[in-house]
Amino acid sequence: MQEYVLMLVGTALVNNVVLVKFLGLCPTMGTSGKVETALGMGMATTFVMTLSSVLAWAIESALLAPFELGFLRTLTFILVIAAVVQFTEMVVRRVSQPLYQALGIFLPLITTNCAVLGVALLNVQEGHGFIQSLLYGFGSAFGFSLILIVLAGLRERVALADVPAPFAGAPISFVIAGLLSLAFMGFAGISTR
Amino acid sequence: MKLFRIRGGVHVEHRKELSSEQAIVTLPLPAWLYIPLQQHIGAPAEPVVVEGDVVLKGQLLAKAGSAVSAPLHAPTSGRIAQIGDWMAPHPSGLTQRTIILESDGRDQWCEPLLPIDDPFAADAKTIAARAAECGLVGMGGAAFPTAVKLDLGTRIKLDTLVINGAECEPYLTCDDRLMRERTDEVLDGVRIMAHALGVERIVVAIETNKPQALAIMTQAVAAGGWSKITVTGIPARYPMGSERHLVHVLTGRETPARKLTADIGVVVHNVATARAVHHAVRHGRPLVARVMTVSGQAVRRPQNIEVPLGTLVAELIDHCGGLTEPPARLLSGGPMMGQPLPGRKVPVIKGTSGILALSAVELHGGPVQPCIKCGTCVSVCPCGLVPLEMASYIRKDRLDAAAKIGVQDCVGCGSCAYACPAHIPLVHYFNYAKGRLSAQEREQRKRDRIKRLAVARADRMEKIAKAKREAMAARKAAAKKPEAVAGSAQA
Amino acid sequence: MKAVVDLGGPFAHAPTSVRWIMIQVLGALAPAVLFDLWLFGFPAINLFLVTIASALISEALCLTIAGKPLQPAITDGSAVLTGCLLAMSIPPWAPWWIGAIGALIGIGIGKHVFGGLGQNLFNPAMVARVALLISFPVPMTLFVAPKPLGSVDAPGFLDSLAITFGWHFNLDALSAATPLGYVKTELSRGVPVVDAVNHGASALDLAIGTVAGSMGETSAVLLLAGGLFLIWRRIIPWHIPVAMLGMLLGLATLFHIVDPGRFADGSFHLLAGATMLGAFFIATDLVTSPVTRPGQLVYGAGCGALVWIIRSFAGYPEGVAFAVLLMNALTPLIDRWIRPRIYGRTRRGDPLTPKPKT
Amino acid sequence: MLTAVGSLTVLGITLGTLLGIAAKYLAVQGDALEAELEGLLPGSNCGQCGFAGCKAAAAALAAGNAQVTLCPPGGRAVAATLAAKMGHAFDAGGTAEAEPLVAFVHEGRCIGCSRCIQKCSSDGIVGAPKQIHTVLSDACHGCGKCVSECPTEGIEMMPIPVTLATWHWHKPAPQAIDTRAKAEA
Repeated sequence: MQEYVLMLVGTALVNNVVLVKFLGLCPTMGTSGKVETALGMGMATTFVMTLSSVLAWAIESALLAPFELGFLRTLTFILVIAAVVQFTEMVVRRVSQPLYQALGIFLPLITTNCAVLGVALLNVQEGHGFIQSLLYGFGSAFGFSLILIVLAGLRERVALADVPAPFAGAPISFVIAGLLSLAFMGFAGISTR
Repeated sequence: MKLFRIRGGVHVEHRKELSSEQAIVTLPLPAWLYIPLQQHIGAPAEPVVVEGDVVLKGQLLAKAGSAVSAPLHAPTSGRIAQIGDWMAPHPSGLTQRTIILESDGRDQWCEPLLPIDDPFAADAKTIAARAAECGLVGMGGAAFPTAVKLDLGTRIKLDTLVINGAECEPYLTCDDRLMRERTDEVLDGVRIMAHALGVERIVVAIETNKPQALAIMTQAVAAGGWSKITVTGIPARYPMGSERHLVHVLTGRETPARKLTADIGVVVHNVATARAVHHAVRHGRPLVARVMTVSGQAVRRPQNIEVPLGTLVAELIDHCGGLTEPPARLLSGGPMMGQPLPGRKVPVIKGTSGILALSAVELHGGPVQPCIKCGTCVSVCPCGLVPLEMASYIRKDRLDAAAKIGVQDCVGCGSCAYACPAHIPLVHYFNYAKGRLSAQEREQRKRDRIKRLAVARADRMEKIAKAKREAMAARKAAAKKPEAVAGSAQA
Repeated sequence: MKAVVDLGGPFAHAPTSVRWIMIQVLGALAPAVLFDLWLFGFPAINLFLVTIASALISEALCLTIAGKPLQPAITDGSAVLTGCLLAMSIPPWAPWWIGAIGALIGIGIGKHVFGGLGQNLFNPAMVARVALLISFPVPMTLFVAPKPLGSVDAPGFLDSLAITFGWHFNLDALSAATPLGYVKTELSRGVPVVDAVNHGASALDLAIGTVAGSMGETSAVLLLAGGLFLIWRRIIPWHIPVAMLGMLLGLATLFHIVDPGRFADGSFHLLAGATMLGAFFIATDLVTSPVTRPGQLVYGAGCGALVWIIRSFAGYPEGVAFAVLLMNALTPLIDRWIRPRIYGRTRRGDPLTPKPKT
Repeated sequence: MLTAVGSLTVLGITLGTLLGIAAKYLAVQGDALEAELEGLLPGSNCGQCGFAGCKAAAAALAAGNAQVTLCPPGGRAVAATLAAKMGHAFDAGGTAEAEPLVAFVHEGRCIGCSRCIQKCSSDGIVGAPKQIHTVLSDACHGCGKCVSECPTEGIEMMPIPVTLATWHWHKPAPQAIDTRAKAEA
């Protein structure tokens, strides 16, 4: 049990998927303008990432490994992720129209979110079992959402400041993301084994 | 008596010593009086006199404009010089329809209304009617027509009447002097109002920084043997005088947002209002004069003066020995919630509780600096709001976001701006936001009204066009039929 | 809307101003700073002056680039305070360019990029310290044992110039480990923490400050005194330091009982390292800490927990800087979700329903 | 090679069918956006946006070939609500806050021809033939059609006067210095 907790904390905080592995940066920057949007995007991505890493494990162990179809790995994973994202888009469109409106293009773009595919492939690379890949998927998704929401809070506050013209808009967001990853360096070195 | 604590609030230097020991004096009759038609909350009064009329003191000049309004009476005898526009005692510097009365110096009372000899036998309706007839309004500064408040007893079950002797605004000492010098009139008015409202408990709340007033009132109540009245000292902490917070301190009940204190069974009246009720009921005298404090370092001799309504501020200041220096700020009311005046040639009205001429030293002003988010304004806000966040939204023109976090619930007491180390004019931001939001609401209501009109007109035009087409068709049909008819007629 | 009067709102004001607040905070820092300058001798004084000077220079630079007037901003003491806090969190005998670059990063990227005083999201001094720690690990971890002025092996003024401004002067011979650093390295060599703590500096030395470390990591007692002065003057809320120290003490003692060999005890954590400086002067930076009292309690507890986690598990010995930056990142969310209840409304915001009169 | 192609097609088919089923259950009715947008517009069909009435304007907005600032009488408030509904970023700075204007009849020049009454889309003008006409400022939203119609140019667009009731404080200047106000005589 202690090993699972360490895995969760490790993936969420220590080697955070956004700030340490630098995966999934474009949706992070894209949807962290407002906290509500970030919350919606975080939940959607968590759902997709967890489900995809579990399905990826299933396909890997049921289909790819026995028939040595390793070279198909990326293709099948993307197929699965795209299906899951399509399903999520339908759910979000049905559940909350304003969130669907707010996320706009970034909802289907979860398919291209390199963190989702990256986590699935990392699971296979590190030979995680079912529970481990579930936890690994959920942990990194939780880390992704955490950073998304924290960054959204920071950007909403900086939107109220008189940022000098050359820094207004995207540049200041990147400065904030940079300082945030600077702060996350504090967790470097925590052994997650 | 058990007192409760309110959230936040600031300790302001009350600086009442400038005028608290000055007995109330009466102002010598000014030559000209300027009586604005809008001296209260509600519709403005409508004049019943015309230019050239000669009126006696206390005669009706303008009747109430609507149910929530108050009539105006002549503060002195004289001739109506003109009903024109005069600058209002308001920071906008706009003019206002005003009755200009030239006094004849005789100050002769007209025939007073029939005094109600035993008010405790009379029912609430007659007392409320008398208050309405005499043009009584809340003298604490809100100037809400008193008759409407006295009528509440008939519609809602009330159990407590609170007499607001807190006077938490710095400099102002008129309520204090009234309680010390006109104690009987005040207490009589209190008992009449309590009878009209049908309440069993009456609480007179006086801040502990007015010990003499507290002592005199307690002693007078004990002498009178009225068990239902309790006089209590409350901590001297701004904004203790705010209606909802005073009720919370005395009864522990919290007034729901957008509701009156009457909805939780408590009515609050000012000390001066009580005295005005006494004069109206016992002597049939309308509200024609009131006591106000003229103070501030820029005034040579600060005083408490009984002033006929409509007197110009310049006359008041001259009576107090003129100005020692050009004032940094000229205010109507206290320094915390008072309104800056556009000049000295503006009249005092029913709601003016004081005229302050403050020197720059007293303002503790300073350059406005960026907000350092120290959170002092959050801890002092008695309404539990987050002033710095509201102000930063307003600064970026996001009034909807400011409204969402409660800018409409701000009572404008000024504690946050008082305590802000960066001297940010927070209350000014909130007043702008509230004004802008109500203007947007007005525009939206107007757009909806115009949408209804446009839709109605389109339907009407549609109906007319259809009717014309049918008539055209009928006429064409008729044109064809006549040959047949003619044919059949010939056959 | 035209108004004859320029400004509405209250016309009385409490006798405070931003500059007066900054001056009082500097005053509270003064005893600790003077003691440390005496403790580490001339090189520390040079570095301190260089850091403060470059803080002011970079403030002036940023203001002129932004086209803002120099006057009210430069003298409101915020740049001096940032420079002072930065100087207290870098090794006392570090070369001058560490102080200069740190001040430039702190004032420039830490504050003026966001729009100047009051609008930065992260504590400028900590941004600078962490940036320096990660970019120049060697000079930032070279600490020396205290060499009070006038003591036999304290460097003379000329030597101190060489130390601070000279290139070739290597300090390896003199370097000593900070108490936290010592405990961590011992732990990695398998020595249980309890022995390392007892063998290292005694609790008294830790409290007084006669131990190796940056100026902020020494004189715990003087910093505590300064902090209590600020609380008494109502400049900082007591909620943040109490929550931070309480959480740190609680976690440390709890885990010390569970596994004394692995975790240091509470008093060690409180007295060693920059805990006192962090709790009273860095975490309570008005601009980057929450504005509501309950929010400040959550923020302080978060800082305390993170300090303990980083000190016990992470690679860097001192976690205060990282902990404060991480909690600064959470401050906007804390202020968003932990709000006072509006008078007359429920927590959710709709008006109260009046209690039926019994 | 065969297993690779086979497994991919099987995977594709199963996922496709699953999505087809899900699409049926989670179907959302037609685009309710247009009706909502029309609800936001003033609805006075004044035509200042260049479309034949508000319904056409809403359709154009929903289709995306119209700007949120297409409605002059609505001013910044309507533009902001439209932008919020459409999810577009809208900076209020762009459209200058148009001072709301109201038509005003100069009695001297009105000959009572009542041609302006037919033109007014919201019955904002009152008058009888050969009598002096007047504008009900509460019913006039400043579309200005009557101005061009009046033969004697007797109608002019005037700003709405500020009264004590509608006056409110201006927004304080960002660094408003709390200087000594001139309390002139």
